Amino acid sequence: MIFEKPAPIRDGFGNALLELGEKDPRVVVLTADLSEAIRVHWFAEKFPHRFFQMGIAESDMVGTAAGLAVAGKIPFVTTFAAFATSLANTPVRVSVAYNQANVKIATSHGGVCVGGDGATHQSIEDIALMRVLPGMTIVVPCDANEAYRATLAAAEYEGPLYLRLGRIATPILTKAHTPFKIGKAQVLAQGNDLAIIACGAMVGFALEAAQLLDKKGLRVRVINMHTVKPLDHSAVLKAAQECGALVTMEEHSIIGGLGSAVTELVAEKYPVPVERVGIRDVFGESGEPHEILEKYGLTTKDLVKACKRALKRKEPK
Amino acid sequence: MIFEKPAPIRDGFGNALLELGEKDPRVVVLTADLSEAIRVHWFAEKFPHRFFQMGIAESDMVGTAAGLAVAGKIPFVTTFAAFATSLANTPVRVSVAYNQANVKIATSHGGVCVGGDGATHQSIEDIALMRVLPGMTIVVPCDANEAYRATLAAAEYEGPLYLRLGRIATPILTKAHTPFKIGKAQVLAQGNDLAIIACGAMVGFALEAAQLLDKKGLRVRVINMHTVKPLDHSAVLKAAQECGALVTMEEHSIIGGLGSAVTELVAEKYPVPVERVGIRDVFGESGEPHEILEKYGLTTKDLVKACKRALKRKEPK
Amino acid sequence: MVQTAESVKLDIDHIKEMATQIRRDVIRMIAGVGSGHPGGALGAAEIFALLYGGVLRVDPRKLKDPHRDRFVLSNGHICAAFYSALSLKGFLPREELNTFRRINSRLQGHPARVKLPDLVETSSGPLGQGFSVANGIALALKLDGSRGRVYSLVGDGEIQEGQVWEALMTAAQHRLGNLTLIVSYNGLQIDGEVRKIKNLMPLKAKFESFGWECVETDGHDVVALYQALTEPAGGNPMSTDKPRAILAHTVMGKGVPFMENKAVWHGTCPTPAQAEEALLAIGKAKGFEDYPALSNPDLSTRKGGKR
Amino acid sequence: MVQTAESVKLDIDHIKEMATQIRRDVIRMIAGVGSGHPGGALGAAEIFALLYGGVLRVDPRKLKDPHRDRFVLSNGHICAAFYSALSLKGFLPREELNTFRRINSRLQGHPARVKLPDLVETSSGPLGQGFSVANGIALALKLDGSRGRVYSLVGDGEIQEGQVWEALMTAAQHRLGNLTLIVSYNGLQIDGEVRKIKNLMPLKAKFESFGWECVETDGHDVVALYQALTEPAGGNPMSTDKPRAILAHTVMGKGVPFMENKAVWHGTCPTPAQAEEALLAIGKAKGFEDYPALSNPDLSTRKGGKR
Ligand SMILES: Cc1ncc(C[n+]2csc(CCOP(=O)(O)OP(=O)(O)O)c2C)c(N)n1
Ligand SMILES: Cc1ncc(C[n+]2csc(CCOP(=O)(O)OP(=O)(O)O)c2C)c(N)n1
Ligand SMILES: [Mg+2]
Ligand SMILES: [Mg+2]
Repeated sequence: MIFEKPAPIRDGFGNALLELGEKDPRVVVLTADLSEAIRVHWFAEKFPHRFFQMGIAESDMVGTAAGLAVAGKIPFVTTFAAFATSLANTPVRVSVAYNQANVKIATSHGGVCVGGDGATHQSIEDIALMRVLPGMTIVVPCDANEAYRATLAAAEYEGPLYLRLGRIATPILTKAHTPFKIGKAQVLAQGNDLAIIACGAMVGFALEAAQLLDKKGLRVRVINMHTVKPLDHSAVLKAAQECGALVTMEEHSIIGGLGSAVTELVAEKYPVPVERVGIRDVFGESGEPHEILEKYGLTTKDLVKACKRALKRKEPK
Repeated sequence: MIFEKPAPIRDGFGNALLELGEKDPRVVVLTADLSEAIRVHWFAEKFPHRFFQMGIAESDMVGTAAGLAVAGKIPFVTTFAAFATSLANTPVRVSVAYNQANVKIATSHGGVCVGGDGATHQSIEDIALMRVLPGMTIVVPCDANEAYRATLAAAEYEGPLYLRLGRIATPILTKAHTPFKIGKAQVLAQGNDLAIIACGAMVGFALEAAQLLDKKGLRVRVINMHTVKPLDHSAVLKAAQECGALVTMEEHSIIGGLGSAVTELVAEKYPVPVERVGIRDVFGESGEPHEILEKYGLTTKDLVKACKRALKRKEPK
Repeated sequence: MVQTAESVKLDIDHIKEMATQIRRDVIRMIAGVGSGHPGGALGAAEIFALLYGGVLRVDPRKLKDPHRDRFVLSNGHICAAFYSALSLKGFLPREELNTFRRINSRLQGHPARVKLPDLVETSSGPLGQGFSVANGIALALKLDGSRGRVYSLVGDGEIQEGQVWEALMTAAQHRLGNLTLIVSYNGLQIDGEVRKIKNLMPLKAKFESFGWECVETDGHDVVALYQALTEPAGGNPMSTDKPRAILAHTVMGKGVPFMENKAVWHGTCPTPAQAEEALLAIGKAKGFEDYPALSNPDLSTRKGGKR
Repeated sequence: MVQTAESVKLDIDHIKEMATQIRRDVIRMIAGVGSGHPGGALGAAEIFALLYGGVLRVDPRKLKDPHRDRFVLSNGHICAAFYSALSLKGFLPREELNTFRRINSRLQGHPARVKLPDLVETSSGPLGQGFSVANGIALALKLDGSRGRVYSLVGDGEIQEGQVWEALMTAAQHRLGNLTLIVSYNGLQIDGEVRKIKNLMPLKAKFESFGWECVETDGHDVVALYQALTEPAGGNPMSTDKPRAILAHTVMGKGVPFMENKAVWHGTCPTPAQAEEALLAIGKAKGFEDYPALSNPDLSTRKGGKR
């Protein structure tokens, strides 16, 4: 499956599930009355007896998935980010993470691009909620191709994994053959003046910002940090050492997510200035995705500004 | 109410509630079948019709509290940290935080000093889970006296507030008249060689570590960061500037809590080396509190080691 | 006893027309912005018309009256109907309906208390949350000796959430006789039929086994629904310590034939042509008027479809 | 039909003695470490004796047999009885009971799957979690055509958790006829009587309205309990697509007169003197022996009391 035109990240997921369904009879899929929104309706149609409709009961769904995993299945539980990570937080913590159960939690509606549904449906906390759980792997693909490959990798990986899938159509940044390895970041643009570390739908903005800054003679490294946990320490520390300042960007609160992970690491290993671009600790609201991104400071322009702040703060070499 | 001998932090809370019950008829208390463990049985006895036993249904309890707040009451909802912040995460997010409802969430069993009950009952994530919620204030008193004053302050403060109360008896470090202001850290020991920023039951260890290091001629500042959110930026930045390196300590995961908040801040304002002492991203286990603290690296000795690492990493002035 | 307009002391026609206007508003709001949840909202038009047209003792000029009734919408996704009812009874300017689901609006896609503090008692959207809050309000009213009553609306799919069962137990245990829970019992949810997804039947038996007084009624028959909302079941005096549930049988998409009983219309926005057709089917409401169109119609860019 | 030992094909005496030994173990484990939850564990002694003494088709040497039965303890706090039963049937060394709730032990204060992967199907402790996992296992067994059956135990207080009601609906909807849920129905929880805290009655009516087959039985009468666990209700063939609930009426603290029916013993550790008295009241178990005492008794430092 290869995407060439902008496509919803979740479409990559839905297609990968179809392939997994063929390949591995252990793969089962659960959803909580949101099969189409998270693109598991294709799997449901093709593999009806390995698809479990759980109704609007996310906690029970996650617990049930843990049971399926304990008994040898590879369950993908699917719903919106807020409902899996917040509403079902305890089942994820106890029955999945603490059990080290082989459950894949795949969600849409992480971030603010949810649009009109507003704050309650915009999870700006999901990465933080999952990151604090011991043993939880967190993958945030940046386009539909990466989502496709990440889903296949998730099924192969043994253990609890959180897969955050964007809702809206985003440009295709990775090729179908770009190597995807959980925990191994990709450098999408080279440069030593500054490094942007981004994940998910924000990676596209990072590339745009790097191009804009390139015109001003600045070489900005762009790192696609598709795995937020375990964080690719060497990619971050190399960037800190070689570039001297970092900017993070994520469709998530600046608290607890990728930005936080990066500041934790550099503070303990190699302190450099870090600017975090993300939702600045406020709830979102209804609106068109682009309007929300603009209002809440998640545009290429905001990123460029943050880059300039970071550059100013760099120690003279 | 004044504590002079070591006392469970939660006792300060239970006593303050009694005073609040007299003083303010709007104060109501809810619990989920754990009234004695969180010390609300005294309030229940004295003010039975302002006490609501909600049974083992924490999500509903938090939602009910939000309703009481919406209708003008000042509800304290009480249970173990894991059940309030993880199991009831969505009601806290939606009905309390997003509503800006005047609910106080008070918990025991945050951290690993829970003892024999083991990992599921040891919340090492609660501060992280609450910190990512916009508008949530987080207070972690260091002794029974501070818990007493913090509880009174919480009732006066208008808005969502999380109060984390230790389970075991801890030494008394603050006097009954020590000023307590939400958001304003206290410097308990002066020094410019290094600063330890700690909260809750770890503050005592910080003072011990400072005394040990003092014997080696090192002057270590000890900051009691009783309010983790909003973080006292000026206290942290002043320490970073004047001491050049920081060590944080908390009975919580090193991810997402106080340590994380400090690294976020210094990375954005004044990068210095930071060592984080806390649970290193693993689940806890059963045992005596002191055995667990030892096994998981939360002793004065561990803190001293971290201080030495931080000192080594300081830039020569 | 024959149910007549007189016996329920209500201007039946007014309520019916109000429901019609709510349906018009719902279609125009959702088609106007290009997204939203028409199905459940259309199905709850009579419920909202009755609540704001006669049942709730609330006055837009006395929003702080301690004895006022309270309404908690737990199934927040159907808020188009809620906002419409508020605007029809003077709680919101009619034009404001144009801002529904748009940036900077008070009319969020799911009701937000911080945006409309005196009208939205609690934010909802994540299903299963609002009902617990309604219990809390009812508890507070009892403590304060308020004469106010709390009404809360939930969807049937929503009842699959465990927190709803916790709240059912709470209301019974704390004898919240001042609480009425209305279930919009349309048998559908996003992925299809409730009974095929997670069956709730026999729902009345469930409620009764949870200690509730429970009546079943047609959710579009305003006389029957009004009686259920205001009168005791079986001629007994209104119970003072049992909470009361009304299973209101509704039809998803009611009033728009091509939407009726189709789960796909839970959250699909009609195209402009479909919206036209829907308004035609709904008809005009006597005594009410459409809210004025958006001065800058370019703001409406979307074409309809699913989220 | 008169219930006799023969009619249930079980060594009744053996089961009774095993229950006695479980009670002895529970008291010694908890008093030994100085904390734990004796009340519910004592009350479930017959349940565990029957499960591991005759009902569960499990073999310590064949823990990977796909057709084995599975047991999920949802009310994890009563795990002292669970560990005891495992040790009495060769799944755990007897001496290991000495490590209960201590640092570095596999016998965590609440069961931990990572510590005992083939014996603890899922970690429990936070109430309401395990039952959903049991459903998931039952679903997987059905998919795989396993002959294994899943048994899960919950407390009555635990049933106040909403997730339990979600799981009840799931089991009915997915026709988990291979699942048996046992409720330790002792009427007590930490803060007192279930019915005063959050009443569950009529519990059988509730279960039946949720589509379950439900039998009520004395949880200490091993013959009756065995029949409930293994035989159809009312002479009908064991239903193949309805999940089955057993409301086992138990007595908190059963077997220790000063603990019986007292909520305070839910989570209070007996003092050494009380432990002595308790063991005396329980008596010796024929055919079983106490697990050997700790070689270094200093490890046991606490004096009992509440957590
Ligand atoms: C906790 C939670 N899970 C899932 C959703 C997504 N969702 C919104 S409405 C809905 C279906 C609700 O069904 P019902 O209550 O019957 O409402 P109706 O479709 O009849 O309007 C779902 C699953 C949600 N809003 N909250
Ligand atoms: C979610 C959750 N809330 C609260 C607790 C604390 N707790 C442990 S056991 C218990 C009472 C359980 O009552 P019941 O299930 O009847 O067990 P019994 O006391 O009869 O053994 C409570 C409240 C918990 N373990 N999990
Ligand atoms: Mg419905
Ligand atoms: Mg009980």
